[in-house]
Amino acid sequence: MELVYFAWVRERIGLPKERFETSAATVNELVDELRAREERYALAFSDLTALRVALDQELSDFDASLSGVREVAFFPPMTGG
Amino acid sequence: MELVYFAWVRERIGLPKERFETSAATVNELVDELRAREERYALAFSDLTALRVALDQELSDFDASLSGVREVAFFPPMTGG
Amino acid sequence: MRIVVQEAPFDLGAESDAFAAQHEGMGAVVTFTGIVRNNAEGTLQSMQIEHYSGMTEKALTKIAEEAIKRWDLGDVLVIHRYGNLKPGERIMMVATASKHRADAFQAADFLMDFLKSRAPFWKKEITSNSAEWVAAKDDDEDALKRW
Amino acid sequence: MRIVVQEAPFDLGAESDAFAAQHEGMGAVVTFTGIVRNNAEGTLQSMQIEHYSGMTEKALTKIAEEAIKRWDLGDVLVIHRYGNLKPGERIMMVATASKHRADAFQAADFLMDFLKSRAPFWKKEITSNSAEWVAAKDDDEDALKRW
Repeated sequence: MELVYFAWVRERIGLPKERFETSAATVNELVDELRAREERYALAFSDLTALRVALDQELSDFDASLSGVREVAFFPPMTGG
Repeated sequence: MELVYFAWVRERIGLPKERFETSAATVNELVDELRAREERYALAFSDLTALRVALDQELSDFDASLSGVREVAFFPPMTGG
Repeated sequence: MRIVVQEAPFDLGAESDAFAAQHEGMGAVVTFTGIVRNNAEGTLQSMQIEHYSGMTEKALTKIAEEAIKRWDLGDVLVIHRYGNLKPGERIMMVATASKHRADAFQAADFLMDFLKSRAPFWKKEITSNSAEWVAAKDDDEDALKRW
Repeated sequence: MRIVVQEAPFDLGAESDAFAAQHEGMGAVVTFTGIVRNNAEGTLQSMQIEHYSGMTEKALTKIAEEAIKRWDLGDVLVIHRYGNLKPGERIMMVATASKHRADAFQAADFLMDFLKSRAPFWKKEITSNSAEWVAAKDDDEDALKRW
């Protein structure tokens, strides 16, 4: 699966995107796996209330299923307009 | 005093403006005088709820005083914009 | 604040551009443009707009000043035409600039509501076989109670 | 409906003009323009706007479609830039056309509220000695509840 990061999430993790193989069933499980990887992930995902997630470019929730999902994006609340 | 008419009030009376000497104390008294003048005035002023009045270019009321007023305008409800 | 009452057409693009360009401190610009709509049958030949020269400028200025009092605005522009307009022609525009979008939106909405019922303009619709004064709508009078 | 996401500046005047000109049946056109505001100290050098290419277009289209469902609109235009913008530069604009002014105003207001919090853009303010991501405002999230 493709992981995509924006704004300070991208800066903290140090990458705009990466491929990541996982058997996580939900976004929350995926986040737990990422946190366990390295300090920079633990830092980026330390407060989920400050984060939003999109699955295949649709805004979603952290308890959503990853079944069939190809692209997961993490970012802070949006500030368009 | 100067009387000014707009839209269908102007068309019914047949004039855009005229000088009129009056001792009427209020707009209502002036309207009564005008109604008594000729059929076309009686027609134009037959329904005051369909009319608005401005005194010296400020929207006003039919029971307002005419003291010191130089220009009285009669017209239907406005349709700007 | 700029209030313009004129018979000539105005250049919406240039006006919007100039208004937005001069307000660097303001993050939000809202414009409203009113356009002569054809009637349901598509037979409108022209819209004649009559106004009360002198009172019009005063009334528009008063409405704009009231908007500036109520909202945090950087500027207000009102342009309103009179005379003989064809379907599709622009009748008028307002523009508001503010730091915040809510102020810009509300002030423009307010300006339009008061312009509709408190600025001394009257419209007559001309078709091949009729000439009719546009009646004020109860809705428009009711809209003033919002403010 | 026209949705444009681009790095290049857009011509507000030409866009407003073209949008208004093509809607003869519509009596009311509302535009909103967002402009890079300087900070309180006047030290802003630039605003960097990042976006989620692909999702941005989808999100904007969905918001515009929702507006068309809710109000009687003739058309909707959304232009949003990304990249490096200077104070005073235009970030984005929306335009709505309707037969009735209330629909045009409400739809533009709605579009802006959803664009603020539901379109995947992020802004970073750059000054000579700082670079800071603009935080989303609780007010902006609360504004969505109006609709």
